[in-house]
Amino acid sequence: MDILYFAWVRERIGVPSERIETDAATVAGLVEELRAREDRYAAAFADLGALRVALDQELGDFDAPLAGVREVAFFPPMTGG
Amino acid sequence: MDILYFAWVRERIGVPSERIETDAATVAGLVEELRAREDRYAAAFADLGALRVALDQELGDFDAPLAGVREVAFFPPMTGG
Amino acid sequence: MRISVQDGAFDFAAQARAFAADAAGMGAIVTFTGVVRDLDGGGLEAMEIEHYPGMTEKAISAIAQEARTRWALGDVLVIHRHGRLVPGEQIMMVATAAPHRGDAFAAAEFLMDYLKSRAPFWKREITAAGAHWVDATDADEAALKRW
Amino acid sequence: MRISVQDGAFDFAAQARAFAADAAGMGAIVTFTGVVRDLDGGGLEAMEIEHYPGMTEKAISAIAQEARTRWALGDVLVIHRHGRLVPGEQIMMVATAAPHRGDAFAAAEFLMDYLKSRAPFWKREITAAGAHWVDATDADEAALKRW
Repeated sequence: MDILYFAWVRERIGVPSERIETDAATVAGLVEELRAREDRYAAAFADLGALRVALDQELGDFDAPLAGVREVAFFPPMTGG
Repeated sequence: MDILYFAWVRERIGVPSERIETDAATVAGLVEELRAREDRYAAAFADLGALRVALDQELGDFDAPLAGVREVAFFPPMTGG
Repeated sequence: MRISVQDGAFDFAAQARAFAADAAGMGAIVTFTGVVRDLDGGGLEAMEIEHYPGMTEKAISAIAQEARTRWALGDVLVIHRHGRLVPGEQIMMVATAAPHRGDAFAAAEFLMDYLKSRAPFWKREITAAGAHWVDATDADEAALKRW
Repeated sequence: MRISVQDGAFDFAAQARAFAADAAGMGAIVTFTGVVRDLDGGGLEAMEIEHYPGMTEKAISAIAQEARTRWALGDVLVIHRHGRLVPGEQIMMVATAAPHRGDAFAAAEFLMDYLKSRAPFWKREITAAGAHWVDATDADEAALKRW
């Protein structure tokens, strides 16, 4: 699964994307796995209320299932326009 | 006093403007005088609800006083934009 | 603030370009352009726009000044044509510049709503069947209530 | 409908001209242009805009399609830049064409509100003191509630 990070999430984790193997059933499960990896992940995912997630380039929720998903992106609330 | 007519008011009365002498105290009094003149005025002023009035180029009411006013204009509701 | 009441055509894009170039420090620019539209069933040969010279400029200035007191605006532009126009021709435009988008949008809509019902213009539709004064609509009058 | 996500500058007036020229039969054309504005206290050297290639175009297309289902629109244009911009540069524009002005205005405001909070762009302000990610505001999120 490809994991993408944008804005300050990318900066905290230190890479724009990475490919990982996961058995997590939901986004929240994936976040738990990532948090357990290293401090930089724990720091990036410290406050899920400050984060948004997209599954295969569609906005989703943290309780969304990961079955069949190829790309998950984490980022702060968007500031376009 | 200069009286101006626009749009279908002008068409019904047949002139775009005219100068008249009047002792009318209010716009409504002036309208009464005009109505009494000829049928074309009576036709133009048949329904005051369908008319608007401007006094010296400012929108006003039919009960507005005419003291000091130099120019009165009658026209239907505006359709700009 | 610039207001022009004119019988000649204007170049909407050139006006918008000049307006934006002058709007230093503004974060938001909104333009509205009104175009003569054919009747729903077709057959519009021309739209004739009568106006009240002298009062027209005053009324538009008053509307624009009112907009400037209600919203934080950098600049306002209003151009309105009169005379004979054919379908596809641009009748009028407004442009607003503001630090923030909400003000620019609100002021542009306010200007449009007031120009529709409070600036002394009268439209007449010319078709093969004759000429017809456009009636003011209840919707246009009601639009003023929100401000 | 045209959507462009690009790093290069665009010519707002030329885009507006072409959009209006293609909007046959429409009575109302609204444009919005967003410009990089200096900080209130000054000192903004640049605004850097990061985006999510692939998702950005999809998200904007979905927003524009939604606008087309809600209002009677003739056409929609959205241009949004990413990369490094300096104060005074145009970040983005939307244009809407509709038979009637209410639809053109509402759709343009809807597009702006959604682009602000639902298209994957992130702004970073660069000053002499360093770089700072722009926070999303409660006001921008609240603006979505009205639609």
